[in-house]
Amino acid sequence: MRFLKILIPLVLLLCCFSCRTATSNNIHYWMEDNGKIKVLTSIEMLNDLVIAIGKGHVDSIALIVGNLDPHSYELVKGDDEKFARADLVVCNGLGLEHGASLMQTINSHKNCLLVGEEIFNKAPEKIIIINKTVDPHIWTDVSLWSESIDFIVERLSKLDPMHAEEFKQNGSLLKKDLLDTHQDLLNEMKAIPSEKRYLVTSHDAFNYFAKAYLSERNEGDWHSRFSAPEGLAPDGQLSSSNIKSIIEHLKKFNIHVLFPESNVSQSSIKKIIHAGNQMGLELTIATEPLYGDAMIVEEGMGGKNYINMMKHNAETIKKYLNL
Amino acid sequence: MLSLNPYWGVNFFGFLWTFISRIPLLISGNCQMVQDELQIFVLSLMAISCSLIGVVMMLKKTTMLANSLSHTILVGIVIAYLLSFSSQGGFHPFSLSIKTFIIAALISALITTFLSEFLTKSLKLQEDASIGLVFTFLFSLGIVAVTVFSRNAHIGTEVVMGNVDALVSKDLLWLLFIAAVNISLFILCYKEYLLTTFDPVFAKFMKISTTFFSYLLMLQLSITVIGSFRIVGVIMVLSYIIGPALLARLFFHQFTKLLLFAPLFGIVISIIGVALTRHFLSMYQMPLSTAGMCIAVLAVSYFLALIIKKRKKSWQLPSLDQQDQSEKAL
Amino acid sequence: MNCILEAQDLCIHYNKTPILWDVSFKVPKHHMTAIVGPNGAGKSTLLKASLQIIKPFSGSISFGRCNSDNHIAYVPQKESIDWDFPVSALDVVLMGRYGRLKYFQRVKAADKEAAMQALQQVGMASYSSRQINQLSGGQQQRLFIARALVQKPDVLLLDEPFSGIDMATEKLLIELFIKLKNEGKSIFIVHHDLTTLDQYFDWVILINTRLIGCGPVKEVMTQENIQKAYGNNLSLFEEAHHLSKKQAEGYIS
Amino acid sequence: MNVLEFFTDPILRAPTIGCLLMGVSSSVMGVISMLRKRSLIGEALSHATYPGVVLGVSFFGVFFPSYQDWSFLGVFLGATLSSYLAIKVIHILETKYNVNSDASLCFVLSTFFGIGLLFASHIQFSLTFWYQKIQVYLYGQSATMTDIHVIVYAFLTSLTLLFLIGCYNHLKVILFNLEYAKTIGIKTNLIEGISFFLFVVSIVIGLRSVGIVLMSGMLIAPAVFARQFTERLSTLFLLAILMSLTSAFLGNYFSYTLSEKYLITMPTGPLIVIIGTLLAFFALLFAPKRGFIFRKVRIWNFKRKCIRENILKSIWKSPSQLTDFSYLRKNIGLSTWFLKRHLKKLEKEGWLRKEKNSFALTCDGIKKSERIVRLHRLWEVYLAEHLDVGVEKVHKNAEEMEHIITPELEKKLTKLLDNPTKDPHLQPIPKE
Repeated sequence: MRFLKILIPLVLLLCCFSCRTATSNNIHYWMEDNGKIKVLTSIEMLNDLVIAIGKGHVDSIALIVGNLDPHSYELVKGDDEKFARADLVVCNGLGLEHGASLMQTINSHKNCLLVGEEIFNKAPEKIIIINKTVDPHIWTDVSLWSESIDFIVERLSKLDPMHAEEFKQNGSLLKKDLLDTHQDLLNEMKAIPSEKRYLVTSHDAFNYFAKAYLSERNEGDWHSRFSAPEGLAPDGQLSSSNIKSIIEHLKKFNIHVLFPESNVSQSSIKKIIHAGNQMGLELTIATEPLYGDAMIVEEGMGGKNYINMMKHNAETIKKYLNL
Repeated sequence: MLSLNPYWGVNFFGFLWTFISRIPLLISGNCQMVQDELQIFVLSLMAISCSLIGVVMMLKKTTMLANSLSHTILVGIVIAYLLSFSSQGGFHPFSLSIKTFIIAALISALITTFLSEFLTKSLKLQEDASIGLVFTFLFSLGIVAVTVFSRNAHIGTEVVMGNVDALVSKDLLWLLFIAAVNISLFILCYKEYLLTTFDPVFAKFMKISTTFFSYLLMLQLSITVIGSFRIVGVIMVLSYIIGPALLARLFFHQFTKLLLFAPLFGIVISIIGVALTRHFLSMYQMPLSTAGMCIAVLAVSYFLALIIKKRKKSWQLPSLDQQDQSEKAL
Repeated sequence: MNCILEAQDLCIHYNKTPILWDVSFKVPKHHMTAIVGPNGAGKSTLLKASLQIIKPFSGSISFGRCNSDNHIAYVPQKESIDWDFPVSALDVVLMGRYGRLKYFQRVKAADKEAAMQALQQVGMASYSSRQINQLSGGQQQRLFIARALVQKPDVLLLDEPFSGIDMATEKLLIELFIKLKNEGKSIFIVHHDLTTLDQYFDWVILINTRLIGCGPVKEVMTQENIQKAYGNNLSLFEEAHHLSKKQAEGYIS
Repeated sequence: MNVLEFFTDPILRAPTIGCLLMGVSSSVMGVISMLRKRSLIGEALSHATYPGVVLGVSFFGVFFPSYQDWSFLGVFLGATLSSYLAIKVIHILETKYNVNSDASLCFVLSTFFGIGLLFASHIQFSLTFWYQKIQVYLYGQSATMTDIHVIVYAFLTSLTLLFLIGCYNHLKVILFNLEYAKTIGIKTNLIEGISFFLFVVSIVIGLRSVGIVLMSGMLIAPAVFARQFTERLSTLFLLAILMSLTSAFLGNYFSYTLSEKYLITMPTGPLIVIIGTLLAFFALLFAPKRGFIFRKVRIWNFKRKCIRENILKSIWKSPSQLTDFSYLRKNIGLSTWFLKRHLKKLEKEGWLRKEKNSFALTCDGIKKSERIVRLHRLWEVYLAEHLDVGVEKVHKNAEEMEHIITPELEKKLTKLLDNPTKDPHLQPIPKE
């Protein structure tokens, strides 16, 4: 008898705010069955490529949205439905999505494409390895990123042979766009005098960018062109010696600007600037953040978001490094 | 056609209704278990084994040991996970087979119990101070090992908080096994547990060795923590151990009734928790953590139970000095 | 006769179970009074109520004129203390003087002098720098009494000072109490050993949740009163009291 | 990298001083909670700060998105509020509802952390940028502390020290005997309230450098270390503060030098806790008076002394002047090798003379064994007369006590029994 006395108020409390009706959003739209191929991509940049290639025949959404950090993303309520519903799952691989639960679901999916690993199998020398761990941020080098288009086209045509020809066309068009952007970036970056072309951000996302755009033509050691305190995964434990090495790097190449990132906490950069200024090197922080792992997505841009992102990054870098 | 998850876009009552209507189908086996149902079954199985142990530990007043054990078991597992990760190398750290988890956890559980026993018995240190020292020491060793060995495989929230949304049917089997072990142990040596908890001196007199049963309890606790650490995380296991036991304690005063109703409360709370998370997801597009929601439901129901009982004292009659102590608070 | 301690239909409940039930009495000054009764009769509760540590449910109990703190000294039960606490014997006695200290104020030489004198009085002068966990039961009890004496009290309240100490210390304590009584102090002692009652005390309060008798030892400690306090013909009251406790805790619906 | 630079170098200055301040406040509060026998309350409160941290940061994220560096104030307020609430809940659970203190600690610990996780999982999606800041507080990140943190922590630690020095005496009485404190007119509620608040403050100071999970280690280790060395409350506080200062500094020092030398990142928080606990273990084992090893050594020495004295006694009692080895071997249950060693030692110390395979007492040897026998028989008389113990049972107890009785006790015994000449077995008692 007493047991019921506690259950009734509990249920009353719950139902008073539980009888609202469902609201629709794009996930609902993606869930419905409309004959199109359902593609689930891990990061927004991949989503851009798939939309650009698939155009009208493919419904594609990204799992890790907004400023979320892909390294430490874990599955959340509702993600498993997306995986169940998706006909094709496209991920970056190379250890980017290495949350334990995420990794397991990706591996166990029936039709899964790991772009980074396909590139690695085809051309291992292009992939950068930093103290025994592979750097997964391949999208910061546009030319390397464009190589992933062929794999996506091939997988999509296998799923929907009818539009295979169309996919191939869109793919080659997109590839041309990307290579043009790559060329523009190269020219812009070359415009910056070589002794100023050094980039420091909060976490190791721009190695490929430095290797592709910031290093001299045949400069062996391009590593010095880029460095960051927090290593590959942003929330790894930080120690004062990382900060010290960055400050020495800044002193050696007399760099005056540090670039924050949109999805990584700026405490380490602020500390470097704070300590650096007290040691006499005038350091400033760039007001606009760079977009390393996260990307701003405007609706209906259809594949142009990635190009805008890279262009935006290039402009910000040019603007601040040229001061 | 791909069977869409029946619980998609369902509100709280809809969830309960579909869940009840699907149970006969599930039993008769002609429909595949969906993620939400898997969560409910896994959480309730875990609630059963956790609250059974919770009742005994609460009565033996050693719940803080459960907290320290769960922390150090986490360290054992993390180090085992790391050894395999670094030795395997590459970028695909496969998840460890359950066997290595058990061995690592049992070793760390034994180390903790032995170390805190040594500290209290021979070094004459207070009980809770020694527990506190041991588990913070081992935990910080674990963190240092993690950050030194693999700079980037950060512990992440998953290891500490678990992830109830990433369950595999294999977990269900493993938890079924743990729940079976716990229930059978409690049925088999019910009177020994009752005696060693209630009056250890009398138990010694009856030739029932209290140390054996306390180590058996530790063993049970370690296995349960391993099973549920992936689901609810280390710190949440503690609330599943102590929560239902305290809730049952408010209403029931016999040991048997406690052992019966604590798991029942645990199951009810898990069902409500999962239903609520599904409700929030479909209504407000807010993907909340199911573990956190279950514990919030537990806290709310405990709070309500306290109000309903209107400050009646719980069962034990206060001995004289305890009476003075509580008078002081008047 | 001017009284030192007065209670008017004092009633103390702990969570609806009565511990003291309309107790009223008067105790004259300069007497050695024993508070006697079976276990759980509310002896210590009466003492604590008089010290205002516990708020009574109804009625009142007070020391009348000299109610300000520094005139009343309290000696708690030895068992309620963690004797492994890192202080020396002198520190414990000095605690008696902390009531008058303001914040940031250091203990003055006069206080130390008074503390040594109090230790002298209880015969513990040689143990002043000894660590309290090295003292025996009797020595710890004498230490607490020295701490009370340092407050220069007019009224002394002791909670079971004779439990768990050896014969020699008990004899010494009694001589001390009689000396203090002759100096004009009134002493209240919670006592449980009926045999030594008439030699040591001249006034007695006999209670068992209800007041059975309060007056000179000879008058109160009659066979009939003792039977009433400790005997079993209180069973009816006991039964009702027990039932009310069960009801209060919700066993019986 | 010499020691001074840790305080001047702009990179290392803030974390080192921040950790030192955390050390001071957490050790003071750790000692108080240990004397109250509630060492694990720190564990419950540090976990209870998690919801406060999450709400504090999200409050800043929603209302003051631009003031990023001041977000730690939000964390500070949130954490203080939520752990103060936790103390109140624990207190109510224990006093009003009679829940066992251990269970209430665990319950508060896990429920608060669970609710915190619930908020965090929501914040992760809505205010992702701020979510990163919360993760820092789980395991602590002292490397990114800046001077603002140090100033605020310095102010708070000075508050704690002011409180300690201010009502040191009042605190001593409250910790020793709360009821008595009430009777001598100390405002106990006020002081207890302040000490609860400062306890919460010391935890919040430590969050940034050691993190939520390891905070309780920093509270317990200094108190345990100091308790082993002193019996005075004042030196207890001083030693605890000193120890936590050293462990905080060493933690920073090694974390920096090790990461520098081996190019790995050694986190500072966990290292501080490890060093602190190792010092505490060291104190538990090797403290002069209370240390485990020294106690064992003293016990061993005492055993050896008893065996030696038994040997001398049995030689003194033996019928012939020269007692041979086999008689001793039979009389004292020791292996021949041990017996030989003891005899050689006694000989070296001049208690007995060795004459080809048999032994005789020197004159001091005789005096010493006479004294032992005297103590033995005195104790037997005392047991028989005063405690009316059966004559046959007396010997066994006297066998132990003869090694323990000190000269003053012997004087008291002789006075009490007015210098008896015969023991209960009617054997003569050797004179003074």
